[in-house]
Amino acid sequence: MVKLYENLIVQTVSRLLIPAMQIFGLYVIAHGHGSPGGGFQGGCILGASYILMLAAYDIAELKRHMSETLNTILCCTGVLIYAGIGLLCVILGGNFLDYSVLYKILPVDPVKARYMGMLGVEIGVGIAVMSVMISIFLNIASAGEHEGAAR
Amino acid sequence: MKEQAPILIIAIPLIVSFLNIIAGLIRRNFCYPITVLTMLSCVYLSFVILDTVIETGKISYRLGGWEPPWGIEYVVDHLNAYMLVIVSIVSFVVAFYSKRSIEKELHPSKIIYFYTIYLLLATGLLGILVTGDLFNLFVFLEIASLAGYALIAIGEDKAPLATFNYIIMGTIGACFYLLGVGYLYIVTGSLNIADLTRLLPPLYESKVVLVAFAFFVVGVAVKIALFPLHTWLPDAYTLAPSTVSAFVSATMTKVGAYAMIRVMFTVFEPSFSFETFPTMQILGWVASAAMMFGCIMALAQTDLKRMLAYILVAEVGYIVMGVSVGNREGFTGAVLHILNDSFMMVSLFLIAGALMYKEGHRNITKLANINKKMPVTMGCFIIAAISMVGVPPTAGFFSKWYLILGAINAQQWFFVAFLLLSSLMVAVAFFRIVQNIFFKPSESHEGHSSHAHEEPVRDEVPFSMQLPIFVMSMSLLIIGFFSGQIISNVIQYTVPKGF
Amino acid sequence: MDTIDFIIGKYNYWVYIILMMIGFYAMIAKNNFGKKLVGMNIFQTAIILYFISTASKKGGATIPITLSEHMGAGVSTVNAVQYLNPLPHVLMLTAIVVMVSTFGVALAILIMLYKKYKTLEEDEILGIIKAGKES
Amino acid sequence: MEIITSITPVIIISTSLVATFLIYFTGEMSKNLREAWTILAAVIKFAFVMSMLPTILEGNVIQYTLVSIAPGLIVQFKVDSLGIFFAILASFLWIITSFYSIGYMRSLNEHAQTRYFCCFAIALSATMGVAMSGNMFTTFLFYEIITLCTYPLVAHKETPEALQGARRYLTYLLGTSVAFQLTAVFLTYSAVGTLEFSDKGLLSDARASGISDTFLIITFVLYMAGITKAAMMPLHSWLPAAMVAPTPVSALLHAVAVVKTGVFVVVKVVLHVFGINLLTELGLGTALAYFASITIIVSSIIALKQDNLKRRLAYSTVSQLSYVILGVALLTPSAIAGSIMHIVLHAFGKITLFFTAGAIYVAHHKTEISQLDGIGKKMPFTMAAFTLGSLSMIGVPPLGGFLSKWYIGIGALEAHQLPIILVLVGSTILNACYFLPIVYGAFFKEPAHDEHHGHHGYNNHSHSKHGLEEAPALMVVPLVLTAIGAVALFFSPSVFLDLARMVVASVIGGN
Repeated sequence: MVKLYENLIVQTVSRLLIPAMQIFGLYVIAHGHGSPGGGFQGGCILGASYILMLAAYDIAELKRHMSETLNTILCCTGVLIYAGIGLLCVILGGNFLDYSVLYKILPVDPVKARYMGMLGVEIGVGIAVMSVMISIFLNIASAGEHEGAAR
Repeated sequence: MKEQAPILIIAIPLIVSFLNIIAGLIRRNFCYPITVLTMLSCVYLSFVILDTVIETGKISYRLGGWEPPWGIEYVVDHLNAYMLVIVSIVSFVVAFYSKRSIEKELHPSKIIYFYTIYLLLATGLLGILVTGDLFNLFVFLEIASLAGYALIAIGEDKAPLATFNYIIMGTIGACFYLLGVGYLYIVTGSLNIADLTRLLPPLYESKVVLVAFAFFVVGVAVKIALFPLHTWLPDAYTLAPSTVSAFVSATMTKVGAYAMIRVMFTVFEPSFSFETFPTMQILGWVASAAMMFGCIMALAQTDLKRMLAYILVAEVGYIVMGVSVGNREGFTGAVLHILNDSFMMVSLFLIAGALMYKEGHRNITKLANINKKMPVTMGCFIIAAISMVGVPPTAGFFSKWYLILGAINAQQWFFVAFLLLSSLMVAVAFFRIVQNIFFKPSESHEGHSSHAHEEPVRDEVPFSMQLPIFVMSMSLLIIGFFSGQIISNVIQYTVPKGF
Repeated sequence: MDTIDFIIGKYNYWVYIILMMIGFYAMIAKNNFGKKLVGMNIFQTAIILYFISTASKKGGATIPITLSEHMGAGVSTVNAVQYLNPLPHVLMLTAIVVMVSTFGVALAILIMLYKKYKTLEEDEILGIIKAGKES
Repeated sequence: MEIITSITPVIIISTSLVATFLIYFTGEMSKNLREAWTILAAVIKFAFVMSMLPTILEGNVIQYTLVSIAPGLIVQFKVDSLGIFFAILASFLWIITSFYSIGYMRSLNEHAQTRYFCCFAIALSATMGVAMSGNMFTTFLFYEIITLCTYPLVAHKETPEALQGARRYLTYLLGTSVAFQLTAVFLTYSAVGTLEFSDKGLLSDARASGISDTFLIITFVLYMAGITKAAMMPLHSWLPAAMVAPTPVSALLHAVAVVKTGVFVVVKVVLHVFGINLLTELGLGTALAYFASITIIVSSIIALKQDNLKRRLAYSTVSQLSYVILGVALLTPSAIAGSIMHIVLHAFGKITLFFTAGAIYVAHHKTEISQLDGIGKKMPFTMAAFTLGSLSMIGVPPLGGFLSKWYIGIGALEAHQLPIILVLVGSTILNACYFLPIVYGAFFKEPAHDEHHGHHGYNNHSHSKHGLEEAPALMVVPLVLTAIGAVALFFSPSVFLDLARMVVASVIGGN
C-alpha cells in the first residue's frame, strides 16, 4: 500500500498543479492533428495528473475522483470512440478511418470533416490512454490488492 | 460488405472486446455468447474473403483511403485468406468450448477479462494476417503476444514464472523483428510489403539488407519457438488454462510461420532467401534438430499437455523444414501442415482440457479405463493421435507426404530420414497413452472372465465441450479427403514464383 | 584516421549498439527478474534511439508543422528539406506504446511472482519450486 | 480385357464398416444381435465378392476411383484376377471364422466382446481394401488400417504378456512400414510420378528413363523390409509374439488376413510394381528367392523346438509364408502360379490347425504340445482335422498343399535353380518332423497320468465320463469344414487355379 504522507507542500503544489496539467493535457489532445501532440501525449499528461494525485494523497483520494469502474468504462469508451468513428466511416460508404466521408453527417465540407474525424479519434485515444495509465499505476502501486482488481 | 471484409474481421473483435467489459459489468453471463457470436461472424467474414480471393485474386484495402506506399494497406492473397480461415475457425471453436472449462479453471472475477483478452488475441492474430505493412505487422504481433502473455499468466500455479520467461524471449524476438524493419526502412524508405518487393532486388548485394533478413528470421524464429529458441514454449503452454493452450498452440506458432513465409518469400524473393544466404542449410538442419528434440522430449513426459507442447516444437520443425527445402512440394506441404497442425493441436489440447475438467489432472499414467467414462472424447483422441502420427487417410498424412516429397526432390536424404523417424517417435509417444488408457487394467479390474468388477460409469464432458472436440477431430478426416481440393484451389497459388 | 572517422561520424549508431548490448546482457545474464526487466527497457529504448536517429538531418531541420496556419498565407506547407522525417517518430510512438504495455504486463507478473515467492532472484525461485516438488 | 467401372468394391468394404457401427451401438444390448450382424455382414460381403467373379473370369477388370485426394494420392480400387483371388479367400474364411469366434468367445466368456467383433470387422474391411486396391497408396492406406485395428485384438487379454506382445506387434508392423515401406512409396512416386499398378510393372520403364539401378535396388530392398506382415526373417518375431491373441484372431488374422496381406503385397510389388522383366534384369528375383529359402529352413528348425502349440504353428506360418515369396521370386510362370495357389492352400490348412488349437484350449485348457498325448481319443474330430491340416502343410497328396509345392518345384526347375528344389525337399522333411509327432502323440500315446489331475478342476463335470470331450459344435463344425476344404482343393482347385493362371497370363502376356 502507498502510505499516506501528510506533506503540506506537496499536497498544495499538486492541488495547484493538477488542474493546470489537465488543461494542458486537453490542449495537447485538441491540437494533435495540427501540431505536435495528440491523443497519446495528451492522454499521458492527463494520466500523469491523476498519478500525481495518487502520489501526493493516497488511493482513496484518487478513487474519490476516478473510481475503478469509471476508469474501466472510460478505457473502453476511449477505444470505442476510436473504433466507432472508423466503423462510422465504413457505414457511410468510405474505407475504415476515411474521415472525409463524415461530411455526410457533419455540417462541414469533406476537408474539414477530416479534421473533425481526426479530432474525434484523438479524443478517444486520449481517454483510453489516460485511463490505461491510471489503471496500470493503480494496479502496480497497490500490488493488485485494491478492490476491483482482477484477482 | 465484401470490400470492407478485411477491416471488419479485425475491427469487430476489437470493438467487441471492449464492449465485453461493459457488458460484463452489467452481467457476467453476457460475455460468453457475445464472444462466440463475434468469432462466428469472423468465421463468416473469413470465408467471404477466401471466396473473393479465389474469384478475383488479391484484395487490397486502403486504410483511411490513403494510397499504398504512404498509407497502411491491407493485402489479402491466397495465403492470408487461407490462414484467416484457419485462425478464425480455431478461435470460434475454442471460444465455443471455453465456457465450462474456464468456469472450472478460473476465478469468476477473471472471466470478463478472459474474454476481453481472448478477443484481443484474436484481433492481433487476424491483424497479422491481413496487414500488408511490415510495421503494422509488428504492432499486431505485439498485440497478439501481449494478449498471449496475459492469458497464459492467469493459468496454473507456476504460470507467472513461465510467462515472465516468455515475455523476455518474446520481447527479444519482437525487437529483432523491429530492427529488421528499421534496417529495411533506412535502405528503401518504405514499409509497405508490396513496395519493398519492388524496391529491394537492386539492393540485394547490400550488407544492410542481409542483416535485416537475418534479424527478421531470428526474430520470427523466437516467436514460433524454433528449436534452439523454443525454451519458453513448453512451460508456457503447459501451465496456461486449457482453453488458452488450445488456442495459442494452434494459432500463435502458425501465424508466426506465416510471418516467416511472408518475409522470406514476399518481402525478399526466393532467389535471395536461398542463394545469398544459406537458408536451406541453416533452417533445414535447425528444423531437423527441432523435430528430433521435440519428439525425444515428448517421449519423456508424463504430463499430457507438456508432451503436446514438445510435439508442437517438433511440428514447427516440420513447417520450417517444408519451407527450407525450397521447392513446390515442400512449400505445399508446409502450408498444408499449418492447417493440419492447427486442427490437430486444437483437438488434442481441447481433449487435454476435457481431461482436466473431468479428472482434474492430465497425467498420462493415471488414465486407465478413461475410455469407458468418456468414450466419445477418447475416440476423438485416437483420431487426432493417428493424424498426428500421419497415418492415412487422416489429414496429417497428406502434409507429411508433401513434406517428404519436397525433401526428396531437394535431394536431402537426411531430412527424409528425420521426418520419418520423428513420425515414428510421435507414434510411440501417443501409443504409450493409448495403451495406458485402453489396456491398462485399473485397480478395480478383476481379471478377464469375471463380470463382478464395476463398469466405470459413463461420464462425458458437457455438450459445449464435447461438440468442439468431436467436430475438430472429425474435420481431420474430412480435411484429409479434401486436401487435394485445398491444394488445387488455394495452396498452389501461394507457392512463390521462383519455385 | 578512417577508423576514428568511422566511429565518430556514426556515433549515434555506436551508442545504440552499446545500449542495446547492455540491455541484452541484462536480459540474458542477470539473475534478478527486476534487473532483467530493466535490461528489457534499455534494449527497447536503444531501438527507439536508433529509429529516431535515422530520421535526423544535418543542417537545422525541424519538426514538421503545418506553418500556414500560424504564419499566414504564402508559406508552402511542404518543403521536405526543412523537415525531419516524421515517419520514424510516428513508428516509435507506437513502439513506445507497445513497450509500455509490455512493461506493464511484465511488472504485473513480477508482482505476482513476488507475492508468491517473496523474492525476485531466479535461482531462489527455482529452488523454492524444486523444494515444493520434492516435499 | 475390358475395364468396367463398378461401385461393388466400395460396397464390399463398407459392408463390414456398417457392421462395425451396428455392432458398436447394439453390441452392449444383446449378444445375439452383435453376432448376427457379424455373420450377416460376412455373408453379404462374400456374396458381393462372388458377384464380381464371373466378370473377372471373363478377363475384365473392375475399377472404381473413390476419391482423388491429390496428384498421386488417389483412393482407387481395381479388382483383377489376383485381387479377387485374395478377396474370395479372405471373405469366405471370415464366414467360417465368425461362427468359430462365437463359439470360442461364448465358451470362454471373454470380456470386451464388442470391441473384439468391431475390430475384427474393420480388419476384414481393410483386408478387402488391400485385395482390391488399384495403386500403392491405397494399398498402404489399408495396410496401415489393418495394423492399427488388429492391435486391440492382439492385446485383447490385457495381461502384461498380451500387452508386451501387442507392443512388439505394433512396433514391428507400424515402425517398419512407416520407416521403410513409406519411403519406398515415396521413391517410387518420385521416380515415375504415379503409383498405379500395372501388369507390366509400375517401374518397368524406369530404367529406360534414366533411373539408376542402385536407386531401384534400394527401393526394392526398402519394400521388402517394409512389408513386415510377410514375416520374412529377420523381421518375423512379431508373429510368434502376436500369438498371445485369442485363437480365432490367430487363426484368421495371423494365418490368413494379416500375414496373407503381407505376402499379397509382396506379390503385388514383385509383379505389378517392379514387373518380372525389371527384376530379372536386376537379378533381384533370385536374391529374394534365396533370402526366402533361408527363412523357410531356419524358421522350420526353430519350430521344431517350440513346445507351445500356437508358437509352433506361428513359426510354421513364417516358413510357409516364405514359400509364397519364394515362388513369386523365381519369376517363372509355374512358380508364380504355385505361389499364388499357396496363398489359398496354406490358408485352409493353417486355419484348420489354429482352429484345432483353439478347440483344444477351450475344451481342455491345454496349450503345450507335451500335454496333448492321447487327446485324439477325447477329441477325434478335432484331431482328425488337425491331421488333415498338417498333412496338407507337409504337402502329402491328396491334400491341397501338395499342389502348390509341386508347381513351385516345377517353377524352380524352369528357373534352373536346383538348390531351391533342395530347400523344398528339406523343408518338407522338417514340416513332417514338427507336425507328425503331435499327431502320433495325440492318437497313439497314453495321456500322462499326473497331467490328468493337474486340470482336474476345469473339467470336473465331464471328466468322469471318459468319453468324447469335444469343444462346442460351433467350433468343431468350422474346423472340420476347413479341413474338408483343404482336401477338396486338391481335387477341384478349378476356380483358384484358373485365377492363378490368369494372373500369370496377364503378367507374362503383358510383355
